[in-house]
Amino acid sequence: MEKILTKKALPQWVKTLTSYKVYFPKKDQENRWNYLEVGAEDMNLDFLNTTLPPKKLLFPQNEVFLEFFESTDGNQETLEVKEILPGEEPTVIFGVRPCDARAAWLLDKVFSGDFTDPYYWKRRNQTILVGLGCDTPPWENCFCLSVEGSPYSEEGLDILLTDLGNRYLVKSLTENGAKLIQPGKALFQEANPEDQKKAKTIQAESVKKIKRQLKNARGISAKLKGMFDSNIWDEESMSCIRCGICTYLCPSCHCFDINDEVDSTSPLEGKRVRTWDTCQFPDFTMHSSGHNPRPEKASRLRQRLFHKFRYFVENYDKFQCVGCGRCISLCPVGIDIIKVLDKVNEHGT
Amino acid sequence: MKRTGVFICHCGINIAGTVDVKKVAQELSQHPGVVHAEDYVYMCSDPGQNLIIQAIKNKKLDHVVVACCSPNLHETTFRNASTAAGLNAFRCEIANIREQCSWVHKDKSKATQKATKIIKSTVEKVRRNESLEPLSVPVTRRAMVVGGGIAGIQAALDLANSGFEVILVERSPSIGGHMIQLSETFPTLDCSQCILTPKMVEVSKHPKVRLMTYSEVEEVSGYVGNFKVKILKKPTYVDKDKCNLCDECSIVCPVVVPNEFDLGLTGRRAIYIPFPQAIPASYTLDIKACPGLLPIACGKCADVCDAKAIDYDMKPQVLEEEVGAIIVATGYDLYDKENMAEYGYGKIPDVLDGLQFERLCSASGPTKGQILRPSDQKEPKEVVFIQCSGSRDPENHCAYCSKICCMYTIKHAMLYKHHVHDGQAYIFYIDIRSGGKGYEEFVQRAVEEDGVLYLRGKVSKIFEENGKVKVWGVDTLTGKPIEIDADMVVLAQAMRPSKGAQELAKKLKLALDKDGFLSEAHPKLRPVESVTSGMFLAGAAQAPKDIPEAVAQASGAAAKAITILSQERLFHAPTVAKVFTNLCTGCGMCVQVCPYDAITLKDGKVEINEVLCEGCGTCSATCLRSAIQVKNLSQNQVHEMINACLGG
Amino acid sequence: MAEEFEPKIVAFLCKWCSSAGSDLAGVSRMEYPPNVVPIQVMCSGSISPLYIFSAFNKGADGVLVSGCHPGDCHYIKGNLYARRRLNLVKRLLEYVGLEPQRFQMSWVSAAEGTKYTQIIKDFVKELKPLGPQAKLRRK
Amino acid sequence: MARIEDLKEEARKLLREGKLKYIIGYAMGSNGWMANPVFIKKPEEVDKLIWDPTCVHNLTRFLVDEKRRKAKEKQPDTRPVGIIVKGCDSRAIVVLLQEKFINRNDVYILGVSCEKAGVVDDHKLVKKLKGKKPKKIELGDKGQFIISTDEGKIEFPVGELLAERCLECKANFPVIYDVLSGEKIKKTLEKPFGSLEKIEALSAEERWNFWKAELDKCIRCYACRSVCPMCYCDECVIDSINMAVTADTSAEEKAQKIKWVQRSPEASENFVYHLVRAIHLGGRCIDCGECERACPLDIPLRFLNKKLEKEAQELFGYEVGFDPAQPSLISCFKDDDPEDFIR
Repeated sequence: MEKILTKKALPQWVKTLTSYKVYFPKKDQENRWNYLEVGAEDMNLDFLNTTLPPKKLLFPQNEVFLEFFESTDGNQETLEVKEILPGEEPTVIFGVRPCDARAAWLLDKVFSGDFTDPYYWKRRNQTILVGLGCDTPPWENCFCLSVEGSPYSEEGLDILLTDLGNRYLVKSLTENGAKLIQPGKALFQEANPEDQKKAKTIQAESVKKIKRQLKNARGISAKLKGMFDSNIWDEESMSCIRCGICTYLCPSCHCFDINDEVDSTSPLEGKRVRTWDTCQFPDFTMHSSGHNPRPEKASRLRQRLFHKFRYFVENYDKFQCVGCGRCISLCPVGIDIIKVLDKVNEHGT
Repeated sequence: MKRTGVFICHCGINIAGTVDVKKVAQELSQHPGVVHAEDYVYMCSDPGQNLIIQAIKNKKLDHVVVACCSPNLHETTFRNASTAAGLNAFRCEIANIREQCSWVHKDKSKATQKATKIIKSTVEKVRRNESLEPLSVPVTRRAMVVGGGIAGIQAALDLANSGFEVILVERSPSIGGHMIQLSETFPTLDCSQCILTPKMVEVSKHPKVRLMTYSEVEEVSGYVGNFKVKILKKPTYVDKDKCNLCDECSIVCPVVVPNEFDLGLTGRRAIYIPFPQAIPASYTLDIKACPGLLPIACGKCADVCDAKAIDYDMKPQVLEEEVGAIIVATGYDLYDKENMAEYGYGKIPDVLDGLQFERLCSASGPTKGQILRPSDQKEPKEVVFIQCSGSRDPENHCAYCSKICCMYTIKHAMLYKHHVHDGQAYIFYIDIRSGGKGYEEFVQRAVEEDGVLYLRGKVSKIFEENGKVKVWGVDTLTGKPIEIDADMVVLAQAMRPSKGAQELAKKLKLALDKDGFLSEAHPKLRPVESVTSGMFLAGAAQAPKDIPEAVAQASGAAAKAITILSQERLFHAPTVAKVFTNLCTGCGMCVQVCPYDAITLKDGKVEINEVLCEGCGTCSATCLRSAIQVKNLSQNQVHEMINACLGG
Repeated sequence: MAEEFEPKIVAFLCKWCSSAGSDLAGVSRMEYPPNVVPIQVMCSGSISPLYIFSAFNKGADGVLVSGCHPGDCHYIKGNLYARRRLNLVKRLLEYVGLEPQRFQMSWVSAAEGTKYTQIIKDFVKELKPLGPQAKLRRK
Repeated sequence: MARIEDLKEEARKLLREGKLKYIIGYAMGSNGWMANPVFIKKPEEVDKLIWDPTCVHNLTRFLVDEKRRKAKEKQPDTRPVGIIVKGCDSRAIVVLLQEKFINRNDVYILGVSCEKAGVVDDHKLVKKLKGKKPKKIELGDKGQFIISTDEGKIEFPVGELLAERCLECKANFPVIYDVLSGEKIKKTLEKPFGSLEKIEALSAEERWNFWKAELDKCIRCYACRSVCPMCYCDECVIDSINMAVTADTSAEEKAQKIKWVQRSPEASENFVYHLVRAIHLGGRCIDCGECERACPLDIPLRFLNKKLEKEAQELFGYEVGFDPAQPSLISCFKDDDPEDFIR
């Protein structure tokens, strides 16, 4: 079902969502956007895209699994362990870009399957994603089309908004979406055919505005097969500084590390915490023996691309890349995943 | 899991009075890794130590913490106990809950809490200690004594007589120091030269002693038991073996300069023998005074020397020696009269300082023992002695008491009366400090038998007026102003560290106190050790002293040196720095900060010389990557101690 | 009325001067507040900035570093390196907004039991009004 | 402003003669206007080299990689590496020499002088262009930046677009080099640390709130230390998990490693990380501003490092990165170092 909501009415709608924690993109003084809980004045969606994807709300950078305390009586030591699960906290995120929602949809696959991750799903199930289609690409490096996404893709979203100037075309995609509209339904009108037609044209136009393109994405995973030992990894990674930007800011990267963060060794007290980790850090695959199967940054860049364009495709028949372009725009030394993959296209067989 | 044992001492009520030792023991027994915790009234007692030994054996303890007094007191005791039970000494640590807890707090519950934290943090430290064995190094079994005064001579003799080789370094041409300048000594009034010269001869003839006069220490490196010293031997230009003391050279020498030995009361030639009994008995050519070494410049002395002892081509030599211990006995100098504005800046000829007056009294002195005033060689009838001249005067001069002035001034007054029976001696004093065997009696004797007149007060002004030295002062007892037309004034000048002592201290890395005297390691318990191990102090170099004290300290220093020299090998604390080579990037910052040059850079990584390292840890705080740390006080250990201190 | 706030203080004392000085305070039976837990190190020169950050991170309300007076350092000059290093640490901590009173450094000789006592008294007095240090403490 | 053409000929010659292993320089990035690091191995590639106000990177960072690479090689190629450095970058080389991390003959320094200008600050640029996309930035001869966009050329006075650190630059031409392009124009700074004033003026509480807000943003991607040429440690002290282990690292050595900081990006941990980094850069940071530029969340890290640079200068008269022979800030002292803060 498609409805119309005037931009003026948006804050009023949000006010009806009393039982939810509501996030909107907010701009800081350096023009960077970030999803925050905001006041009515900031409840608008005229934004580009956030530096940190909404991933941070579904798969937070640190997640406490459990807490432990040791108590000792003479030689008798007992270790108490308390599991911590995310609390009940229905959440709505407004202004999720389709690519980022698509990434969430990919994460769903990662955190389910043989093993279902209770921490992720607890959050995922109570979070509603209200998407905003991209009439113009938020970054100059957007390339969602090349990786089977689009400025108006719907995967992972509960609601998709299309900006019609002073109004939004509101398309509810899931039950959750419908549920969200309920409390403020008075504010919505039925969408008429002109509105839908206008939306169609806007969406068609937007596709043309995307400048960057990755050629032959599907072909790449086959080509990568033969390129494990290629020297292009050395060349392309020469300028890599082994920081975590490309992966930490990636909406679909999901590698993590689990540490016991000990607050006191005696009596033993601390938490077991999951934190983001990245294949770009030198210690990512460090063995306790000191051996590191990915000793230098070439192998780390290779791993990043292999994971996104080969292993993930083999496992899920999807790219683990949604073409948001963050890793290109934010890399301090301008490493460009599209350029690297073009090279793969050239060299690969 | 480590098996740590904790032993809490009551120290009678010293600890138990403010710390609930039972509760502490209870708490500690709950502490992870602690398998035994008990308290006892006196842990340092034999039964106490046995408790520890038994517990180590029965409970198979691998680490021990004794909570008691300061580690400075009983660390050794308890480490020995641990070793007796088969535990490495470094697996025992002391938690100081007396000096730093029970003695400084009143609130029992809070003191108990704090004691618990101190002990817990010590437990966390000790359980991370590694077993270490002391490092040992061979000892060079010879000593160097710097300074050839009475203290240096005594120390050298004691060492030599104990069978150790000694190098005695004296910067002036003869040994003897200031004592050889004195006429008589208090309180016995026996002749200074008569008692000193035999010792000078003994030391010079001693087979184990190598006398190096007219020499100075250039450089000292190395460490206790293994010092390397460079000694500069200045040329005397006279071959002392050839010289037959005929004195012809000095007779023909055209240059006359003030005679140091007589403190300028007489002159000497450029080529001279400091005094008749000088040792070595030989002439020295004072190059600063000599018109020039080339025969064309002068050369008279060489011409008249039948013994052909004079050698203008003699060059300075630098000798390198290895010694195991060093005794510093560089003595004192008197505070210059020139500093005494109120006493005429030392410009008035008949205002003398103590040492000059000694020379006047001395039979070998300029006046052959008669007391005559320098200005007109007349016998002074009224002599004023002024004590504390430059001493005990923080505003203008030296803050400290020079200690010996009271006594020698009395002696001077007495000697004066013995020479000039109808003369009058006045002594201005602040108060009389006559602590010492027979000293007080000596003072009484001066007053009763020799009618020395004591005036309590300070002299405000001294000036010359028609052939007299006018002395203005106040008698602070009567409050009356005093005016004396004296014939001579003798100033008991303050004692200062001898000139050049400071430079020497730098070369030896010795610390100086605020007055420039050499610092002892501990004012009470280690009065003859210096702060640098293997170096000892004797005589007035450390503080003003009279002869018996200087001699006593010299013997003490010798004995201390012998404790090192008598060893085959020396043992060095093994808690030294260690390098984590794989983290070291070879930036060399640690090399720069190490006070002992114990770290060296070798192909991109640093190395420790464990014998030179004193374990101060400055390197580890400097290293940006924690690649260098001190054994048994690693950053990890401190980290855990911090944790324990703040826990609860 | 709630119990008065008692600041937790970690004091790094060099073995040769300051720890000895604090021993002297004990021997002379001087009294000072029990808020300070001493950690004896060999030399103030061995105090890494990490120790200070870590102490605050672990919940110290105040940190004291005490060493020998310049010229008295048992290791000749360790305290002079400390003086420079810790000056920077102090400035940095103040710059990020930690109250200046929370990090202190002192010279206490083996003979200055009285001075040590006074320093602890003052330190505790100055910290009480500030309340607990929550800025760098790990919750 | 230096002209890259001056250097290209030299570069070609050196590569042709095989005198250099490769040259680290700047080339046009794939986004079409901003310079990026490039590694030139063949003489024919030299034409890629550019030099314009977007050459912000401090390339000396890559000397660290080079050293690591060399360490791994069986028969290391010991030829020097050519590197293009601005004034600030050259001071980084001085510090690396001072800390014996590299030898002078490991590098062939192609210096470029910023003369009266410097590099642009991309944030300032974005604000100025209000949505217009830059295509190219040049330095005009009237001390202005000329920015070409689709909508034509726009000019701004240099001062309005210069990176903050360039406004407080202490060396606008290389202090050490083998060849130099551009003039050595000394410029005087009346306020070398002016940018700090607005923070220093704040009360302790306000300063705390400022830094709290900034460091709360930190996601510990470590771009700041990764991009920093001074953060060349094989392992950072705050990473206790990846002890630079070797086959012969004993368990005890591994155990010696401490978790000074937990991995969770909580305020307290972020503070300790950034404090440790700041203090470790004291007397070493040469204010190339890379940490701040690289930070994806715009934490003003420069203000931390600049502060210590200021203290080093005002307290100890210590100037960073001009004399390879001087001892490091914390491995020396003066007898009269201030001690007013000591009781």
